[in-house]
Amino acid sequence: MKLWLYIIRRILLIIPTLIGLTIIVFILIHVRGNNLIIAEYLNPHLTGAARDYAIQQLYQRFHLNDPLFIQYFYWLYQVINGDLGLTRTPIYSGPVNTALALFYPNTIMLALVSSILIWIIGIPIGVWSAVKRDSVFDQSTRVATFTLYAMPAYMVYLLVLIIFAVYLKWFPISGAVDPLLLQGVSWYVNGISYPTHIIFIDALLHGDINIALNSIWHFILPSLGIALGGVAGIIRLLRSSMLEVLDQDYIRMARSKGISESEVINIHARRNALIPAVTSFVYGVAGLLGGVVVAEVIFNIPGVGYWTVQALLNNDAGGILGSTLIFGIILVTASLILDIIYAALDPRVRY
Amino acid sequence: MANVIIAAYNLKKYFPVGGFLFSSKQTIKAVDDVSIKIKENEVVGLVGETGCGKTTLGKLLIRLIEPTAGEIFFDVPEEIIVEYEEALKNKDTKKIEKISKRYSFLNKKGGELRRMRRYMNIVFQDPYSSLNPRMLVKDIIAEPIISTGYASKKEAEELVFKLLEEVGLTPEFAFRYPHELSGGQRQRVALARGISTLPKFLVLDEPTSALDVSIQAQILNLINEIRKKYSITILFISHNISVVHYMSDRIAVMYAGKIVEEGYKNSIIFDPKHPYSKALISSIPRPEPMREKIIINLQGEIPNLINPPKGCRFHPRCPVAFEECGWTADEVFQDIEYIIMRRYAEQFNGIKRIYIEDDFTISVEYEGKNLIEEKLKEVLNKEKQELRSLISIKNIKSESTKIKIELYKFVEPEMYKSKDGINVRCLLYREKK
Amino acid sequence: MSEILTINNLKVWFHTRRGTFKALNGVNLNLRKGEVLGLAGESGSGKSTLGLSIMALLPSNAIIVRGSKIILKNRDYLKYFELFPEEKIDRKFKIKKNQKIMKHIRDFLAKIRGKEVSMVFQEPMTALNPLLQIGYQITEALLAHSSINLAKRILSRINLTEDDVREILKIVKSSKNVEKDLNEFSKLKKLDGIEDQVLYILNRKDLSTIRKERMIYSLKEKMKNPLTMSYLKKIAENKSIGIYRFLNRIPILKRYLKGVLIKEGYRKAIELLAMLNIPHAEKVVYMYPHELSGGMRQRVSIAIALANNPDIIILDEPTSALDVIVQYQILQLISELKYKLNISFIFISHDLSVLAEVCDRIAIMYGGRIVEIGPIDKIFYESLHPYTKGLLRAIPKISKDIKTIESIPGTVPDMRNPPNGCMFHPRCPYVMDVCRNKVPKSIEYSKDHFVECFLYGE
Amino acid sequence: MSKNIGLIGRRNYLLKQNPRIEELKISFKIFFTNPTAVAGFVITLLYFIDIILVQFFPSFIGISDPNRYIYNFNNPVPLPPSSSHWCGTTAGGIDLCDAIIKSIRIDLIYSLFIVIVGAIIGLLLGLVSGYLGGIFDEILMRITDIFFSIPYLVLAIAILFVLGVSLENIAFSLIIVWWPLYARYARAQTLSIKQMTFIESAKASGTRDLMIMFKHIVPNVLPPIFVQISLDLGTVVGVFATLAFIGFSPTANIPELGYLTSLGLNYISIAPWSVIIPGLVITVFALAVNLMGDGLRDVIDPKRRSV
Repeated sequence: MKLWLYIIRRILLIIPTLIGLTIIVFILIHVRGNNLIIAEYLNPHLTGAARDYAIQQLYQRFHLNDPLFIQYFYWLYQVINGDLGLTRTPIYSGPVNTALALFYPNTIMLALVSSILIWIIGIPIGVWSAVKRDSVFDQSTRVATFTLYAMPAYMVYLLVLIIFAVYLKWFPISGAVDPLLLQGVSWYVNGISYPTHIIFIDALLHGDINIALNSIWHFILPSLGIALGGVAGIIRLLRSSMLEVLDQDYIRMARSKGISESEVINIHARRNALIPAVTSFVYGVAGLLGGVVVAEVIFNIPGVGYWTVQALLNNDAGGILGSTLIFGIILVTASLILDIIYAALDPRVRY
Repeated sequence: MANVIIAAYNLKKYFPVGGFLFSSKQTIKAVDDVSIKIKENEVVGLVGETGCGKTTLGKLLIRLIEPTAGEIFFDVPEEIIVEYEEALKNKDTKKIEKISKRYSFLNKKGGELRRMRRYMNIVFQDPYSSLNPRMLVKDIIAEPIISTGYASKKEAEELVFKLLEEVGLTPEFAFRYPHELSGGQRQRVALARGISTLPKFLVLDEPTSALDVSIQAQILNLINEIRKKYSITILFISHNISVVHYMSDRIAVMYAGKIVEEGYKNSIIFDPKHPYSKALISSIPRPEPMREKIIINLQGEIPNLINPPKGCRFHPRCPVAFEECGWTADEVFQDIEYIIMRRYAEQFNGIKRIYIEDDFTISVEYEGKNLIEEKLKEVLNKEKQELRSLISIKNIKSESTKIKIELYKFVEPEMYKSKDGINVRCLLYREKK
Repeated sequence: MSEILTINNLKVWFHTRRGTFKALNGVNLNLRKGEVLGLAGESGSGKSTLGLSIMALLPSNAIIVRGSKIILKNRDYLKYFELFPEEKIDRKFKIKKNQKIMKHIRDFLAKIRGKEVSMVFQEPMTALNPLLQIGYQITEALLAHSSINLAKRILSRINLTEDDVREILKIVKSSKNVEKDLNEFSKLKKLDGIEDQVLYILNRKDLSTIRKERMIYSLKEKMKNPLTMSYLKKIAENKSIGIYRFLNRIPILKRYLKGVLIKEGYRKAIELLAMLNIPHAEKVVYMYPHELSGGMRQRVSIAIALANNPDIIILDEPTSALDVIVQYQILQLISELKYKLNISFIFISHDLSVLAEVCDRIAIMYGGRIVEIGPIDKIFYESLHPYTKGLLRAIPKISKDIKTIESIPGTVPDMRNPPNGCMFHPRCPYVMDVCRNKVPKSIEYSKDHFVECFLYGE
Repeated sequence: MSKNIGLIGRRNYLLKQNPRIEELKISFKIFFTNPTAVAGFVITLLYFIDIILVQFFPSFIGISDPNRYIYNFNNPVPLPPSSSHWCGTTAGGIDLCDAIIKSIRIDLIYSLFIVIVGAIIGLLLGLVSGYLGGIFDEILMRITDIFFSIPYLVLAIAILFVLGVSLENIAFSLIIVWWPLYARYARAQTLSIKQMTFIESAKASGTRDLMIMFKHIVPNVLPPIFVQISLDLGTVVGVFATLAFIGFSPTANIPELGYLTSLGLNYISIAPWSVIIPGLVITVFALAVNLMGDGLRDVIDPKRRSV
């Protein structure tokens, strides 16, 4: 019961953050003046009076003559109704919401798979290196995590790419799925797969195992890269919190009961050590999403990050707006989920 | 007769509790309606369990935290205090305001307050966190001297060496950092800092609790020496009653935010009046293995100070609590429900529900026409010894299909004077009318 | 009186960056059956290290020096290990090898820990795992050593027949010594474990007699599924559980197999908590430590220590973090348990007054040695060692004519660089030349009263 | 009598040793007995020597134009390391060794600038809001919350979009992204120091609020912040390079390591050295700074000092 109360409270606390998020996005778009917005909607072939008239119309449509904060509310109304404007980038031109529907599945997949990988790799290594403190395993883990931690994100991805794709040729170099396989596929139109927009799931829905496997094959390398980029921090944190936990009185108490050492670690120590790791992973997710952007650029995956960079290079306000908003929402949701996991792990929070 | 150095009246400190989204109106009543007077050259001991508000009271007295309500006079002429008390008794608000405006310690602000701080100080329990790790001992000791304007920076340096000698440390300690000192040495430094401006009033908050027995003895004797030499008035806060008894002239016992008993130390230790003090003092461990023990065992736990019990705060645990001690329907309800629904469930088959009507009435609804009323009376009478709360039942009335249980109204206890000069907050000691 | 634990010449040192910390320097001690032995001393005297050494819970940088003996019920555990001799512990000391030895000792003694010796720690706030239910933390101790008993308890309920119940009720109603008769009954009918459950119901204060009888009737339980039944039987007969060990790893099956034992553990935990006067024990087992007060948590710790009926319980400052009233309740509880259960206690405390309330004998520790040990009245009224005398004079006593307390000058020795000869000589008012060079031997001054000081003896 | 002893004692002590210098000596000793920290320190030093040389004595190390890369369109395809090109060349025939030596300067100077400015802003706001509490604190926390609700790289890209892509603007956007981190950190530190009893004793001694801030809180908050800065420098260099890596089109021609790496991206399968070597240069620097920071953390740890 108390857990539910906590979750509701936590969800309510998101609202001010979301409002702040929209304010920031709004400010960012409007700092450069109205020209960018107009440029997106204006028919470039118009000239003279017709052009002036069209601009006038746009001014009225977007209430650009009103004070900024009133514009904000009009804009917010639009956003809530799902109208995010237009985007013009080499990879996609059209309404922003369609672009989002097109791009977000890849991004979510990448973020999700890599965060799961981070925990799958991070927990055993972090716990084990604390338990076997100062052993060869621990020392080499520390060297490896230190190096990984120091590497800029793009360097990790490039190394993964060079080792696994260029030299070993286990995985493809770039893309989300092999385009040759998609030729003539009925549910894949203009770079968008239907109905869920996630190629892997759509392929399964249409019974095309080949494409599904191929898409997984394409996703392994970028996810692994992002996971490696983020796992170092988790391992370091888990190791230190595990060392701290192993020093606690309740661990000594557990040992004094005569239970086996593996039970002491698995039941008593690990869960306690995970708590600080989970709370600090909120910051980790922010870094990880940044990593997703870079990875999408390097591995040429059509996701929100790739679109963002294209928007930056092509001076496209719609792309920046849409991607900032969606990344903000992803991050806020992720921190909400992490908080709930935290509350589920720790009975003290629910109080 | 000695002058009163500090007098506090009806002090209250309510700490707000953080709540959902916007802070709720709930408060922790850490100190609730406490009055205390300390005379010049006196050592008053303040004892009580963890969380009873004794440290908060100590901090309130020297205005380290601001009280929610109440009045403090620091070092004012005797007549004013007499006058003020008179006014309090007669509820003469005009006069109270007039005196407060002129003399109240709470009205002092800014520079004036800072200058007054020279006459009072506090020494804390934990010698590890009470000294700034990045300051030299000499700067730590000199800080109050300079801040209160007691002496100039130059004079302060000289004073520091004198103070170090006073607390039994050699001059070279002046140039050490706190982390180079042992616990006992740190507490000596803290003491030197406490007396550096020759204060009139010193609060010692558990000054020896973190120390070993042999070191504790050293520090206690040092405190005694210093206070005699400089005639300092001391409020000695501790949970260790033997130490308080050794150090002080008078003792005040606190329970759940209130002073429940206060008086000359031997009267309190050897003949406590309040049932709580009796229990507390009987459970002090003593280094006399073969002594006879009279133990008063207390049930239950320290109450939650967000919603403290009504009336006397001790009544739910009190072995001698009677009708008017503060019982309310919700307390009695729990016990009646326990008796009817669990303990004697098979005897009370027809009962539909039990509920609280108002603060002093509980209703029991039943079906059919069995002799529930008589049975209930009998059972409740039988259980009175075990379940103290049942004593507050005034009468049991039958109304068609329900039984109404009425309770006595409670009386808020005040400080009553007992024969040997002890002030007790317990209804047992109020004058009979 | 029979001695249950003997410690001979125990030396425990710690390897640290700044030199060897000599925590224990030749401790000799014996503990008798059913007594409470107090262990007093200031911080750094080694009293906690002594407790941890008996439990084999020393940290990994600890070194047990060759020649140390810990004899528990006539078995010398340390003799199986190749310990380092004193002279080899120097700068070039091989810490890694010693860590391995310490780990062996720790693992080797896991089977006695919690079963024959158990321990209660000082801080009730931190000694319980904040993430696990109280019931589970007690159950865990039971599962580690007494899963046989748990299985027997379940089986006894399943095997209970109507006639048995009637007989039990007859015993309950008519017998003069219910406990003894019930024990005999359960042995006779091979219903091990039923007697505790019946006694628990009988001792409950919140039920009327009729309800108690009804509860005894409802003890009878239905047969469980065949897999669980055979698992329980195997455990109850102490046979190897073979394939079940593997089955217990499968999540769903685990709930059926081990889950049955855990559930029984909770039942037993409720009985234990009720024995320690914890109100609403059946609710408390489902609570988490932060929901309990300090005194309650300490009772839970004691319940964990008691779970497997150990011979010895080591109490490491169990009341130092508690308020006086709660402290007294805990002390009372310990005295009660001593009479009820015939367990030996080692009570470690810095506070002599606390020890005076519960102990039969007291040992005074200083500088990693026991400087004086004797019956409680001898220690308090006829103390011999200058340190004991000093300690007693330093405690403020409650009496109408207040005597000034006297402190012991100086501070506790730095155990990385302990003084030669008697550890106490730099602070001793009666210091002689011999004290500075030679370590005094233990002398039996009067019966049972030993002292290590040159002032006594020849 | 007592005064005399005091004076003599003090004079002797002041002559023999100044406690603050003693304390510093211990700090140095702790730092320099840690080999990895020293290694980190030495490598960091080497990088900074490189900056000074490129800035003031470019000809001394044989660099003709420190502000742009020199193309060699005779050989636009990257060449592997050889005696004439020690690190090989990258796209456009740029000599990698020469390019790296030039580029380190830009990365380090900008990162240092970002960290220091961000830390100053964050420290000031964090200290004040932590100490004052109340409504100011509440507002600051909500603002930082909003900043933390967007992944920092995405926020930096959005700010870059507003300002236009250039090195200065990358630095500027990173300052905007980074200060809330320091504000949070400084606030948390301030709050934990504020709870210590020595703050209460200072209040009881009549010390003014401002004095408490500067004499008690700041000296205790600064050391961990310094450690944090030194640790962050490594991260910021990486993020700065990342932004340059994705933000500039391939014709920008600026001597910067992230951009230099991006030049080799198209040749990754035939000339991996053209991306690995510039990336390693950043990695080594970040590693060195991290090792140094860890050493510094040991220095300020009171556990390492107590007797």
